[in-house]
Amino acid sequence: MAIPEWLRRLREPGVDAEKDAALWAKCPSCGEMLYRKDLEANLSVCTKCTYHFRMHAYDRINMLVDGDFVEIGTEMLPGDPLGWVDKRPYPAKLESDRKKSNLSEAVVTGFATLDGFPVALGVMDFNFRGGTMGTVVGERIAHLLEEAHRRRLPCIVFTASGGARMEEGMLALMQMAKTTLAVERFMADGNLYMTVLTDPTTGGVSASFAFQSDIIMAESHASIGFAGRRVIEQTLRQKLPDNFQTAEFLLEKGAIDMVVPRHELRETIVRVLDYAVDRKRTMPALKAVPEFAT
Amino acid sequence: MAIPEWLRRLREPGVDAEKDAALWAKCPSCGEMLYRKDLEANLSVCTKCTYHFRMHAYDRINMLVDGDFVEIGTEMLPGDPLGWVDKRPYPAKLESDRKKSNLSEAVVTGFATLDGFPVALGVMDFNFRGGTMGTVVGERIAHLLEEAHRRRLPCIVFTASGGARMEEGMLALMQMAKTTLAVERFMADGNLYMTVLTDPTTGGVSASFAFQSDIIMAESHASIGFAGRRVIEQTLRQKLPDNFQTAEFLLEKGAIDMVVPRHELRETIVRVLDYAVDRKRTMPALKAVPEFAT
Amino acid sequence: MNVIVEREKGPLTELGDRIETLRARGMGGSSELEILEEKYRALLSDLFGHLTPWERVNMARHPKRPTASDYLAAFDRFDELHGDRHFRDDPALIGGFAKLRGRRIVFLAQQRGRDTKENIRRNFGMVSPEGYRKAKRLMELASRFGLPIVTLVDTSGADPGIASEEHAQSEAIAACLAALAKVNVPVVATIIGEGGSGGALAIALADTVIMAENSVYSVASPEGCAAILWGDSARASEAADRLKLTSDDLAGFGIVDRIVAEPLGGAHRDAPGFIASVLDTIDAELRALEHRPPVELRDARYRKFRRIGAWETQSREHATAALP
Amino acid sequence: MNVIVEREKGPLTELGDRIETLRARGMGGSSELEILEEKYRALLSDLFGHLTPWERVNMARHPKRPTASDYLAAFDRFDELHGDRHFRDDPALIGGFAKLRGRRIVFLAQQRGRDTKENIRRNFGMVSPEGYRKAKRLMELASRFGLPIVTLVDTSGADPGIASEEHAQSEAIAACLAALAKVNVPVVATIIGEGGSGGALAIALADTVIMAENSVYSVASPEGCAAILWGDSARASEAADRLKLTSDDLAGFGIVDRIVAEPLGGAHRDAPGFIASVLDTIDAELRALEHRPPVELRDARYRKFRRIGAWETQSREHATAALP
Ligand SMILES: [Zn+2]
Ligand SMILES: [Zn+2]
Repeated sequence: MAIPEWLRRLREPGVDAEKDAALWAKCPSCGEMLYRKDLEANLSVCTKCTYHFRMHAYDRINMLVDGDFVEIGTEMLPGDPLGWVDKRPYPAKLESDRKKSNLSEAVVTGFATLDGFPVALGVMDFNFRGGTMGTVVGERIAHLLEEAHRRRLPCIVFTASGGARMEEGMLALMQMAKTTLAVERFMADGNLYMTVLTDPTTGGVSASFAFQSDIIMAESHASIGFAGRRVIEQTLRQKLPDNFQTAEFLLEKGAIDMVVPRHELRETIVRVLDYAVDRKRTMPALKAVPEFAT
Repeated sequence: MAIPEWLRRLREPGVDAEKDAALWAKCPSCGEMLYRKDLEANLSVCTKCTYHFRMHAYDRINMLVDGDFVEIGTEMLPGDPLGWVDKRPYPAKLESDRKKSNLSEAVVTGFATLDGFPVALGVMDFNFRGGTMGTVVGERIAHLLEEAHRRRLPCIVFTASGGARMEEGMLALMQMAKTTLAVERFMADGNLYMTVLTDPTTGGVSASFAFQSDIIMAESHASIGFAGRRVIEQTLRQKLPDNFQTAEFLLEKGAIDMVVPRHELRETIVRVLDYAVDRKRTMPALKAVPEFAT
Repeated sequence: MNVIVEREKGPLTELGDRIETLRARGMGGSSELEILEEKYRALLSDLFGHLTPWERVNMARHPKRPTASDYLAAFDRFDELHGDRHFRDDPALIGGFAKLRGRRIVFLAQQRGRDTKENIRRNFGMVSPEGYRKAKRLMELASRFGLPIVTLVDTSGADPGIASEEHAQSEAIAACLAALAKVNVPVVATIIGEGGSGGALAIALADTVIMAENSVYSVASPEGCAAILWGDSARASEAADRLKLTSDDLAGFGIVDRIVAEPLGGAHRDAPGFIASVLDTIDAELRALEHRPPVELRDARYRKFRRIGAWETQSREHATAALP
Repeated sequence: MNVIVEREKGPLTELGDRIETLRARGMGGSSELEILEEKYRALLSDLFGHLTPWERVNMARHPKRPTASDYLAAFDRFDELHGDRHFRDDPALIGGFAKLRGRRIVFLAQQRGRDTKENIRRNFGMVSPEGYRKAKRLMELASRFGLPIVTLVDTSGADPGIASEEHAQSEAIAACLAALAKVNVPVVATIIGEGGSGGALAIALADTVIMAENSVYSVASPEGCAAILWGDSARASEAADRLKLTSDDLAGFGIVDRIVAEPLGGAHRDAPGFIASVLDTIDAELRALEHRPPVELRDARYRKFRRIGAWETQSREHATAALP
């Protein structure tokens, strides 16, 4: 996947657009000033304290796939079914997020190979509307699962979400049902479905396709939960412990299979594919994707 | 089922053989002296405090079934595979339990109808070797499930057990595997399997066919657990709360579906049968039992 | 403060009291009583004839609004089943075998309390992971024995406490949804009060979704939404306008299949009558679903939710060009 | 006090030390060393050549006996999977994907600690309900993806604590057994140390059951048995005699299919060699099972356990006559 240098630069993670030109980024965890090139070379992991900066979907895809990534679902773009206006109209918010993130929605879906394993891949991005799930996120995830199903490919989804997207009201909530149905149909036929929970994974995404998978990995330090931390603190009027809702905390509580540092993510996923997937079966399947037919 | 009066008297619940002639029984819970005829008429439930005396298997069967009970599995009788001797040889223990309880083993199995519903019924009895599971208990339970399966009848098992029977060593433990396999094969075919946990249900019986059922009822006040109360107290060197391991405690802890007083047991079971069983399907099935063929 | 409860005070209560008094004196049919009754109806219509979304939210939360157990009382029979088999029985989610209009079903509902004491025991109808796991277990039981599933939705949302997070609330809701996606039997869900977000949907991924006229079903609470948008939960009324959470709105989106009209002034003004018409509606919907083969039923469920949503479609060329 | 550990002290240790010293001095092959080595072997044979059941119990509990993680270290690869998805990850039960002799499997084992600190963390290998629920989940995963299940049994029994009872230990073990009854893949269980009752069996309802020569597998602990029989747990040795818990006894009953011989003096005297032979045996058993169709596999598993037991058969007439 060839991403132009200017575009790559636009999408530096964890940084406001204004500071984009700056050469340095400050680690929000340890305060260290990090040289951007170093940070980027280190997969956006702080070289001092291993804080994991949020990653742009395409950067993550680049980090994972062997070579080509064939994106699907890009023809589906968000509408404004409720005619939503708060401080700004919803379409204006979408427009500015599009510019800020260079994404058309909060999830990118498509096909690729990982160490030779053909997979269907979905990657959510917090930069677009806080990774919230509106109709298009639901559609693209369901579409991805259906296309993977047709080809009998394993499906891997990276989640990052603030929950259901308020600006699409109940149509957004219903995407929990839609994605659940797609996941179940996909899995019922014996296909591998794996999720990687990245920072943050909460609300309606957490309570649907994030936690319905065969294998649930979480990226180190990711915050994961149903209710937001602030909601709980406000309800209970008490401060929560620092590790509450972290990936590490969830591992102890038995909610997830593994916590994986970003640097080991690709190889760990490949190992799981190697255990659970019959390479002989999936290899010819990807040929059904025109771009992979060569 | 015609039980001679002398035999019925022999089997009065909760009473040593020596005191059998006595007209009165003392309630172990409230200390009340109960007139035996009254106690018996009240299904062996204390008329003052509702303490549930343990019931003899045949008394329980009488309390439940419409009329006939066709017993099966009586040809299987315990052997002495380990040549076990402690204070007494195992065969001598079996012999005295046989006399004391007038049972050939710790479970009675057979066919009957409950309010017209044909069912396969297994009833364990604590009076025989503390309801422990040796080979014959495992065999009879597995056999009952296989016979019920063949006829597509629902199967109801009343458990009462101190666990696996030490005197048959590992052959006893293996009955957990045997009964589990029989339960799973029975249930996998869509048949209703229901258990009623009576006092006490512990150890290997608790951790196999007692807790593998579609619906788990427990009789009021029954003591139910995996480890024995005394084992836990000895290990932890602390006294446990009174309600620990009671049916009521387990209901709160979510382990069982319902707690049912003995007086409501029959009607409750019948209602569950009415919900889950297709009467049209099971009615002809019992005709395959020769004694019900008329 | 509930705006509907406030509005019920004053003139309406006074008038109601006077009518009661006259009736008690045996003056039924008198012209004086008739005039008062006419006035009463007119006042009801003035006060409740046109409810805003926010007023409907308050109606849905009305302390006298019938709860799940009021509906259950009108069933032929109910046998409650308890527990997740692992950890706890959650009183905020009741479930079990039931008989409704002669039909054997599995029943599931969020149960608010009808007074403070019960509300505390029921956690105000906010379900914990154990409750959703009980629901999942009973859904699977229903599917195993071919019993239709009837659910009543009435919750401000899933329990947001520390223990619920520690016991994987997300996983519990996700698993409950997955169970409904899989069941081989008809599922009819009815929003009877508040349908709060994912905690409500967990038992409402249904073949038919019914909504009581004045109930609400929302992606977020109006208060929560207002707090996020304007940092001011007092602007909940404005948020309610925007969220499109009324039965009419949701029927328009294809999210709700049937609306059951409420008595003027809300379901609690004639609870037995209203409950009967909800149960009639459920009965009719079950009749329409019950002879469909499982595969067809599951396929229809898939297609129903697969369709929900609204988005723009761009030609693939355009879309591809816009993205790397 | 472990009777085997006691016996290892004194002359054997002295002799061993002397041999070590000579070897360290480069005297390998010298006649002096050979004589000592010969003496050492003779002493080993004297001390451990004929072990009583109680001595085997002590061997099975030997603090230096290889634990599950020692076996895992000899696997090609292991990727641990955690948690019951509901409540907790139980460190007493480890499980995950693994590769053994090039074969992809799902691995499950009770894990004792190798020192006090680890023992506390691992709860001495006594598994809680959460551990059995994790095991069940991974068994179902294995079945879903056609991976054989390899288990190593090493526990004095399921955890008997208050929390375990409160979290339905019985249900957890029962569900784990039920999962093994259902899986569509080969299951090979190996008793490597102590196989304590239902807590051990929970992961040993297997197509092939292998036993390390000096491991034990028992319906009750000898101490517990003695306490029940004679009110005196000190008579454990007598109870061990009666319980028929050795590999030979159990092979005789058809409960154990294969015995792996141990080095003289126990597995810990040549851990790498012994582990290799256990893994070879597992590998051979998997090879024999792996091409059988699922239905056949499940049927054979059913018949295998269905047969186990010994009882008398009475003519039906006689039996019926004896009972009402
Ligand atoms: Zn840092
Ligand atoms: Zn009493």
